[in-house]
Amino acid sequence: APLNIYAASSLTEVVNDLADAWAKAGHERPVPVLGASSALARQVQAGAPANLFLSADEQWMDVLDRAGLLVAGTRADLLTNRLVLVVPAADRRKVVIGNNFAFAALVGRARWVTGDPASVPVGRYARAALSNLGVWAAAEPTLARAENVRSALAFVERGDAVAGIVYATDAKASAKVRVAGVFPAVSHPPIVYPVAVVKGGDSAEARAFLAFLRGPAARRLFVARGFGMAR
Amino acid sequence: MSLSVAVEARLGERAFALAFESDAAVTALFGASGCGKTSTLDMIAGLRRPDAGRIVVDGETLFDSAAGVNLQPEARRIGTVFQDARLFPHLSVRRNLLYGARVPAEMPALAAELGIAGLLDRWPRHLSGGETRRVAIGRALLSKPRLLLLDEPLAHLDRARADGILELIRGLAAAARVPILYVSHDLRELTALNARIIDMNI
Amino acid sequence: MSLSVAVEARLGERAFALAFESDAAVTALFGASGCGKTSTLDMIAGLRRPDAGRIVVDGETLFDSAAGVNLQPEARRIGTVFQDARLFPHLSVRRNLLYGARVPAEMPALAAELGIAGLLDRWPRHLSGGETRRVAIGRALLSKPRLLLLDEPLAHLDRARADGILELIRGLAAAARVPILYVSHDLRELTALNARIIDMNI
Amino acid sequence: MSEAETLIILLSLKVALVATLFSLPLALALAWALAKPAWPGRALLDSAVHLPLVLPPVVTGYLLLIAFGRDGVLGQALAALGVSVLFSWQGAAIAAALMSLPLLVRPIRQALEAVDPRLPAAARTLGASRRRAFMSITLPLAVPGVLAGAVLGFAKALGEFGATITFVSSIPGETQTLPLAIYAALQVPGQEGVAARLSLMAVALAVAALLLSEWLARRARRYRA
Amino acid sequence: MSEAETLIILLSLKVALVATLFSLPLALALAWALAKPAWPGRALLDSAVHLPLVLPPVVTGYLLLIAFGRDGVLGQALAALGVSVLFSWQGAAIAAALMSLPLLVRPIRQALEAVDPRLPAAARTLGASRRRAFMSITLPLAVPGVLAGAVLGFAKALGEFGATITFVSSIPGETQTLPLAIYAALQVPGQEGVAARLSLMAVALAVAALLLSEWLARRARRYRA
Ligand SMILES: Nc1ncnc2c1ncn2[C@@H]1O[C@H](COP(=O)(O)OP(=O)(O)OP(=O)(O)O)[C@@H](O)[C@H]1O
Ligand SMILES: Nc1ncnc2c1ncn2[C@@H]1O[C@H](COP(=O)(O)OP(=O)(O)OP(=O)(O)O)[C@@H](O)[C@H]1O
Ligand code: MOO
Ligand SMILES: [Mg+2]
Ligand SMILES: [Mg+2]
Repeated sequence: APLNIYAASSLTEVVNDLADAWAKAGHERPVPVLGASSALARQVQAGAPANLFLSADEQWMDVLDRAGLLVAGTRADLLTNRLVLVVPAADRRKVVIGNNFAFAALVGRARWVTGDPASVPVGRYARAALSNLGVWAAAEPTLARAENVRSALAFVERGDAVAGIVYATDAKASAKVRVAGVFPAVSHPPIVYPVAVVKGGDSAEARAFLAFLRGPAARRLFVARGFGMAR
Repeated sequence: MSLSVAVEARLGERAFALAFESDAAVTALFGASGCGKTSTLDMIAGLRRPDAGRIVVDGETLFDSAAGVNLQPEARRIGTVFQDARLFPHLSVRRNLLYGARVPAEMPALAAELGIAGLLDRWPRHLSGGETRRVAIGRALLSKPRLLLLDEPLAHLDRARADGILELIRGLAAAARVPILYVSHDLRELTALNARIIDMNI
Repeated sequence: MSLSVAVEARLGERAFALAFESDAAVTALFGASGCGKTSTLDMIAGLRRPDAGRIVVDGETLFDSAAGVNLQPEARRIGTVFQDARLFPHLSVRRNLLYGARVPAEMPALAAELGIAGLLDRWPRHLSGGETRRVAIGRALLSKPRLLLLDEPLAHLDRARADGILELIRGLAAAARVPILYVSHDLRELTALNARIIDMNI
Repeated sequence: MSEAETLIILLSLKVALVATLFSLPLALALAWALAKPAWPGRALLDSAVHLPLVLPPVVTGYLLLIAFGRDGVLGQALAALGVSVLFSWQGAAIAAALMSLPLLVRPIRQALEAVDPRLPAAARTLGASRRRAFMSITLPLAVPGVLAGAVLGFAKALGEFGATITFVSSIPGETQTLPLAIYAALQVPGQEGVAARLSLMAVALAVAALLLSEWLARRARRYRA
Repeated sequence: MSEAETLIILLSLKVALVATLFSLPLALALAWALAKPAWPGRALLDSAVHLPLVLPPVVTGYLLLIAFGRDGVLGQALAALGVSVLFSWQGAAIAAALMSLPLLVRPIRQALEAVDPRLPAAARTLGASRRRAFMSITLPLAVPGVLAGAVLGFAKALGEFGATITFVSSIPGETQTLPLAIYAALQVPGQEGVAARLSLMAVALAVAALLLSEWLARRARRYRA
């Protein structure tokens, strides 16, 4: 049977790239199973036929780890990402992001958007960054909280939100938004995507694919989509 | 009053045609079960469209296939007591009676005359067969039609009640309060009403 | 046949009580509109539960409030021709007739006798008032009940038809094929049937 | 119940009530049009009404965003009036109303079709216009079906999630209704208790609406007792 | 239409049809129980039937995951039989069936309640048992309502997203129905065209189902023509 790769929705394109490359290398094409990290983790807990789990945040990987559902020694931080401020493509403004930068002035009385800080990873990072930079209190009242980062992106693409905080990879994927500024890496906890082999889905093929993910061929694909490699 | 009817229609497989004129106070359609009496009343009331023909009441053309005239039922002012009563189930007897009433104040007296004054707050569902029919008669009369169609109005009524209502109908006709087109199987009723009889048996 | 009825019930605001016994071929309930005739038939058929009393047909107790007996309608084998016919609207005339038929092969002959042989493929909706009633009579007879309840079965029938069906009923009763409880306002019918009359007028 | 929870519940109630009140007359008009004997375009309208049921809610939300967004036709029309429904509770009500529309229309249409046409016909011989016959005879006889539709629609409006969050996002105090709050809680490990608590509140609201509609339907059917 | 798209459509059809076929008898039984005059517990059952409508779909999906999961009661019972519905198209059908249940039950119940009780009563005087009277009189007269419910339920089953993706995840070829594929396409910027294409296919399926049900309903009502 083909490998089932349970991966966070925000990895949709790159996981498909990886599956194609793996198939081209003579293997059976893995099946990408995409969804919210929370849903995927719960499904793994319920016995989902996952071989690998690629999470968009660490806390759901921790949950599986604690439940003893990961194959010991296979968990690793795979990818990193950056947090960027995007505006509609037509908006030519540049923003220098730093302490006490004029975020509220940029938004004005309109809305800006990111993932729900209470539940969506990108929102959590955004809140951390704006807090550290001293502008969260001013920014919060005009925040629209999206269900996930792609939904946030859609608001900015259509100009209904004047700005958004998303991952660099999402900004890169969309032609309808422009990066107005990049958040300093030190302004928020590191954005990492952990990977692990799931107990019950362990096999030579799974291990081989895990090694492939950490090898040079995969690296090229990740970088092409805008990800950084962890460590 | 003058009533002039000439209609053609399909009733199921049958081709039906009827033509008559009358200026009697009471005109009666008489004929065997299934001969087309109810269907004729429906055409006059505007509830069934003849394939061809002409219906004129008191000089006003209600329907004329050649001239393209076809008045809406509510514009015809033709009161109908249906064979199956058709009381409004969700309205009390009182509100059924008043539904089309032109002079609501006349309702209590008529209800008394029909022996249904004690039933005003009942739902139609809880009426006996004869009570239902009396309410239907009252409802049609209160709308003050210029022509009253009665489809076997005395069915389900006991002799005393039937005679009472026959008396009422006779009164209406005699005072020329409203001309009547009457359907019945009972020649005795028709004689009592001194009706001009249209025999529909072929 | 013997029929013994003693029932008490509330009809709306009224307290209703009736007791009678009969072993006649045709027993008739006679009384003014609203006196409780239909309600009595419903209680015998098992469609309305008396508050108290006893109903015994041919020695079998159908209902006995004291003994806690209350047979289901289908266990009573009491055929009913309802005042409002109650044909099944979604079944053809044929399938209405056959619905409870014990000997389906008898249907064509009876349909011919009732003058509805030509209507077998019709929907009830497209029957005239009198046709409807004749189908209802046929349907009840074909279920071969041990007691037949007829609620104004001749209403809406023209004289010729009515006489025909009266003849049929008389035949049923005379041959003791099935005992009959008959509701009518028409003393003439009751005389023709040689009915034992229960006068419900107080 | 915490203050935040109280706010969420009041907001959910407001959104669901407004959604139902606005979709009800629209649903009545649609049900009436669909109950009429076949006319050209009826099948098309019928299909259109069912769309929000068939499409994934995100799509409906996304289409709403396109229509009511800054560049959308409806968005510009409303902007001209100085109104914006984006990111507001009114927008949440629009999403909920649209998503529940098919659930309202079907039972109402069914109830209208079940009314014996001979009754409004009788009303017309008594002088009632087509309109009065409909309002005084057909519609009242269809009330139990209208209530059945309303309660289905209200329940759906209370539970609407996908189209709402895509259209107006989740803004506490403005658009964060119960389902959105429940969803958020479920995204965080260990918050299942909060989600369960909020779910119970949603259920309580729905049960109350259900009991009310049953009571109203019983009243409306008194005449059959 | 690409081969992958054909597969998705066939899977969606299979899931929605199986869901509707299984929920229909259950919905009939529930509607029958709810249409009976008040009995203790009826309001409770009524509320329970409406739950999937009121709760956000993720909650329903999550509850299904718990019930049918490795440690769940139903999961263990099925495992004993050697069956697993988790992460399979059967599981997707279960989610779709549960989510569409309230949409089926309401119109059917309404149709059953609209049947004049004097007709089955007449059937019983002709010797029909309570059961036969129901099957031969009440139920056939309620057919248009049953069809209305079935088409609502089928449309919902075709469009079910939230509970499905939460319960059985989005596995291409196994559980990725049209709404899940549409959602996946919407997750990739610039793929709106694919999403639109798939949406049109979903709409076409629903329209076909609708036309079929209208035709069947017209047939079932021939006697009123
Ligand atoms: N839509 C229809 N389809 C088929 N047959 C019909 C239709 N409408 C009426 N008929 C038939 O036309 C005939 C006339 O019906 P109508 O109801 O006018 O009879 P009627 O003279 O009032 O009889 P009755 O005295 O029994 O009420 C009947 O045989 C009836 O079955
Ligand atoms: N559920 C009810 N609520 C109120 N009143 C009722 C109810 N059922 C019957 N009645 C009343 O009981 C009386 C008897 O009704 P029933 O139908 O038995 O009369 P009937 O003798 O058959 O009359 P008819 O010859 O007019 O058919 C009527 O006055 C009727 O209004
Ligand atoms: O179709 Mo949903 O998953 O009820 O919003
Ligand atoms: Mg007639
Ligand atoms: Mg009676």
